[in-house]
Amino acid sequence: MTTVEKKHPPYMLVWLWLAVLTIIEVWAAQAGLTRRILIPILILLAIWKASLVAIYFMHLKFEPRRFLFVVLAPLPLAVILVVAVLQEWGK
Amino acid sequence: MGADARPQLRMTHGRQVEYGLGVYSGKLGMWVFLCSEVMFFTALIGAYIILRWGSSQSWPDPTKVLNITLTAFNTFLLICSSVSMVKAYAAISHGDQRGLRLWLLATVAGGAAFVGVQVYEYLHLIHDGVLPSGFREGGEIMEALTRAGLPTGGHELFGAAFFTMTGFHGFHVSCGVLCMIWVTIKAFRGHYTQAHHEGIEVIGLYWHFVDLVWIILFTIVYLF
Amino acid sequence: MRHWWFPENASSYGGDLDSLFYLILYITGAVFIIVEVGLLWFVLRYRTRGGAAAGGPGRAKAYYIEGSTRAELIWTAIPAVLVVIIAVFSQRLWSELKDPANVPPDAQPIGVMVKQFEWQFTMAGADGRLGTDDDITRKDHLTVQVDQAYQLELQSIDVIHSFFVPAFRLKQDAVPGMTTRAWFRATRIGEYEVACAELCGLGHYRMPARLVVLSAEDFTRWQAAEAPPPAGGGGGQ
Amino acid sequence: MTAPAGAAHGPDAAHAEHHHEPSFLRKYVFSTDHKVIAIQFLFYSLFFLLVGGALAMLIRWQLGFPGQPLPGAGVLGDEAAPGGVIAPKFYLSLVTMHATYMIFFAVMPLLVGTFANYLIPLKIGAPDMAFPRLNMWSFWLMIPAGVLALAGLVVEGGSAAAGWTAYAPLANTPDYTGVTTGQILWCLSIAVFAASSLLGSVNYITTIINLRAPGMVWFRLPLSVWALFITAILAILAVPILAGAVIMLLFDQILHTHFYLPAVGGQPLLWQHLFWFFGHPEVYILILPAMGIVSEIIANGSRKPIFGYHTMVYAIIGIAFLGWMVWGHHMFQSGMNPILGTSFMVSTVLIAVPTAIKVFNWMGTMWRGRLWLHTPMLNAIAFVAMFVIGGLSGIFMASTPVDMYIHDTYFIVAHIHYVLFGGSLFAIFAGIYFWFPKMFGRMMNERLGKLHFWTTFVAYNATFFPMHLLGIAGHMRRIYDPNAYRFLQPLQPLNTFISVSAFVLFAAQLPFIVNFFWSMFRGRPAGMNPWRDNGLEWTVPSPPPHGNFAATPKVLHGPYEFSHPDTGEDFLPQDQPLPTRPGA
Repeated sequence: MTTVEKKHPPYMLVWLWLAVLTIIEVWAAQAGLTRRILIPILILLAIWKASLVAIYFMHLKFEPRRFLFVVLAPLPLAVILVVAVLQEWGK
Repeated sequence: MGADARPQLRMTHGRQVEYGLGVYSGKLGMWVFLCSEVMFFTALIGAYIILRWGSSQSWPDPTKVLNITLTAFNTFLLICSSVSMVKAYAAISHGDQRGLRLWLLATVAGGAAFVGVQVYEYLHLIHDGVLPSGFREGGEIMEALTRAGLPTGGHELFGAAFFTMTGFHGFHVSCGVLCMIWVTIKAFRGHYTQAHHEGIEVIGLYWHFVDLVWIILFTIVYLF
Repeated sequence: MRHWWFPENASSYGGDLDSLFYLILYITGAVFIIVEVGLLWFVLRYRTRGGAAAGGPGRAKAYYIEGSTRAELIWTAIPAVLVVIIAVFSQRLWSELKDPANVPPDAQPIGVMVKQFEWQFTMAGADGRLGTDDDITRKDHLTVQVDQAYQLELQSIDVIHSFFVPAFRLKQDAVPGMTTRAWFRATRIGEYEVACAELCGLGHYRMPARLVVLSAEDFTRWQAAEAPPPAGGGGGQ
Repeated sequence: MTAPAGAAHGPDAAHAEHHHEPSFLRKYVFSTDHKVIAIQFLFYSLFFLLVGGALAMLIRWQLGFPGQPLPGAGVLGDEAAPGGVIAPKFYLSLVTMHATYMIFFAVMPLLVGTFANYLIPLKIGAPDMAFPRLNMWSFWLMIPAGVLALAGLVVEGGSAAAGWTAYAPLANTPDYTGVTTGQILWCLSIAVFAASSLLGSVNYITTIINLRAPGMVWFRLPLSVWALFITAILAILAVPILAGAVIMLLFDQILHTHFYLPAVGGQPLLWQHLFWFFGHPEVYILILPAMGIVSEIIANGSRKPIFGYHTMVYAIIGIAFLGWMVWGHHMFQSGMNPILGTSFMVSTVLIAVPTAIKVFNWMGTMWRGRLWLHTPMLNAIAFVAMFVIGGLSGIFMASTPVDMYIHDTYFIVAHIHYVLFGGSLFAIFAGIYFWFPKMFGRMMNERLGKLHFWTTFVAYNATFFPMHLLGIAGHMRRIYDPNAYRFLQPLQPLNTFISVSAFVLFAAQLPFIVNFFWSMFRGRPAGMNPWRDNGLEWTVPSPPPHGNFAATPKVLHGPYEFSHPDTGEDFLPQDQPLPTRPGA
């Protein structure tokens, strides 16, 4: 498969970002913030790190846009399942 | 897991970029498999979220029960292993066989170390009395929680959910390490060249996915 | 034939449920007839004798049509309208049956404790409240007053059972770890059978209970006779 | 997307010199040829269809003649059938394993194993699946899954006895059913089955997306390939949820975790939600391929283009998409939040619309056609006729209050069997009669085929239509002896009639079995295109050689150009050009 020379994102920079974000997460978890602030922060940090890995390390940045449809297909289903079942008792 | 080497399939491979989503079969197949893995972990993590926040059951505070600093280091270890995987892929795409082998060895080492730390953490927890069926009476954890006056209610489910999710993630990492060893052996035999190295990218996708799941697991299970 | 169709209705909302059933029966029955008769007519009208040789060169060909959006719009709109009608009528009855706000205010509570293969009913005594001394507890036997609303509070000790009274068109699962509620108002005096509808183990097929509906006087006479002695005695067995 | 310059469109030179003859083992047992794997799936699932059917006969004997000894039942041993009379626990195992074998080991492997494996590469013009070795593994994982499922019948304590839905506290606490190893074996077999199903679906999706022949753009794909593609996506996203839920059920039994045990905070409803979140896409996995097969065969039998090809594709996608938002209609009376009940009722009722579109489009296809009533066509028409009854009876359950009465009664059992037997199985029979000549190179006997069809059709309706009446009379599901309830005693004649018709139905399968094995060796040799169809699989010899196409076919038009005004024949294979109109 004669692929054109693949552009490589700055892996080391992404690695640094991931390390920093992990340290912030652990610090925030133990800094005794109230749960109402802590949980959104941690979720945001987790999503940020996860998308960093997905976009740069898994090369989603270089894939055709249509391919994202395949990648993101399961997410809405996961949300539907968890939200619907939480309705059950989450009153 | 590399692309199939049968001659006529390679002929059709050349043509397929034109029709599909512009992604060769090996990568597309791996991404479809990763979608099913996302749904598998949805079932496990979804059940954890529902059991923890769905019912009125109180939940022991994970930061007190689990060793955060050790797992933070473990998360960092897995991120490094993910980076070394990507470096391996970058190396072979530039044709650097030696770089590929070194980075692959680093990835295997990182993955194996992660599983090792995970096993150590399990043994430590079980010794302290955190079991899939709940906290053992008189175990180290129960004493610590009662001494600190923290609620020990709802501990029956904590062990079950914790061990199931992290256990299956560990199982996926171990499978990844075994496949990585096989890929490394093939790399040492010069199987991958600058023109044909789909196998590295496909195993890399799996490895980054396992790292991605751990990032979510680490946050939800250990830090909340 | 009486037994091979609905058991005679004996509850207040049973009639509404039956009429909703008949509404759906007529709608689906019409569609059923259209499709089956249409299929039969097409088969008889358009079949060819020659079988394998039917399609040879020069023979008459079928009508070459890729489709017609007009026809498709028709048989999209009509089913859509029909199902919306069914949904609206169903929702009206569903909220009447299940919405906690629509439970009749005069409903008296009945505690139902289900365990593998028997029902235990705790009927509120004369004071109409559970947990008081005059409660009457019976195994596999429930006595209620006609035209009086009752709210069942279903609990299960072991597995999931389902409280099913065909004559009242009433069914509600009893889930261990939860209290599920359902209300009914008997409208016909008589004796009815309670069944378990959710698979609950080996004895699932043999856990009937008797539900007796008495007139007002008989009920008060029964209640007085059955009430436990007021000095805090245990419930008569 | 411009074609890369280097790709050779001419005959695949590399393919020609691929001539070394693989050993018997490589060619037939551990073969990576999608056609051989499809035929392995065919024999595997027909075996389980027979076993499932036999269990159904035992169930019907107990319901038709409660408590009477079954002649020859002594072989079942004293624990299962003391003195030939089926014991209550064995009855529950029969009910559970009948459903498990039929759904997971008969209908699904037939539709998603046999037909997907056989048809996809041939119909899209590919030499084989994208990952042939993975494809081989998807069959060979089914062997341990099948063995684990069958082992339950012989293991001490009997096989799983909590229904194929294995509701939570009953299934994960051994002392409630008295079954220990049986339920564990059931969970393991479902987990291994899930792995095999995932490997298959990954293969189908990648092959359909990437290995289509030049010219086979998305809207020239035959409807059967469309249906199998959407089914593979449903399987990829739904089966892992079942795997996760079953693993938690397994841990509840062996590691004493408490996921579904309410005593310590576990949630029985969690199992129902997870199971039915998988369960409803699962029933669409069981019906969509059948719809695809029927679309092919009705178009072929009517010698007429399918009515509204694009609408049919959008209807399949619509059904699959809505299929994810309806699972709660299995739980209306289960203590689920009534507000959720309303939303699930609305989404369930909406699914009737795309289904109605498909049924009327099939009728539109037959309208003004020149019907060639060969056996596959008869079975396909029976599919439409019976599936309509199943679909319409589904609307009774979608209406939440009516479901309050008919939930867990024989009305539901009637609905299941009208969509699964009347639907999927008639489509499977149609598919086997239709593609048997391509698989084995010989035609199945038409007279035996028609005999099998008419006897099955009559016996099938005699068996399952009265179940609607049982359901309306309040007859509950899964009960060992209906006479324990006084209000069910008058229904016994109906039950006996159903049982006798069921025995006739089982016997009616004999002509098919004889026809199937006899024609394999002694049937009339079938040429390349016995049904005069347009699909690419009919442009290669039957059975097709390894690698399918000598030269990669070039697809020039859609698959349903029947009775085109300007062609001599009334069919036009996809690789032959459309005649240009003289004056156009």
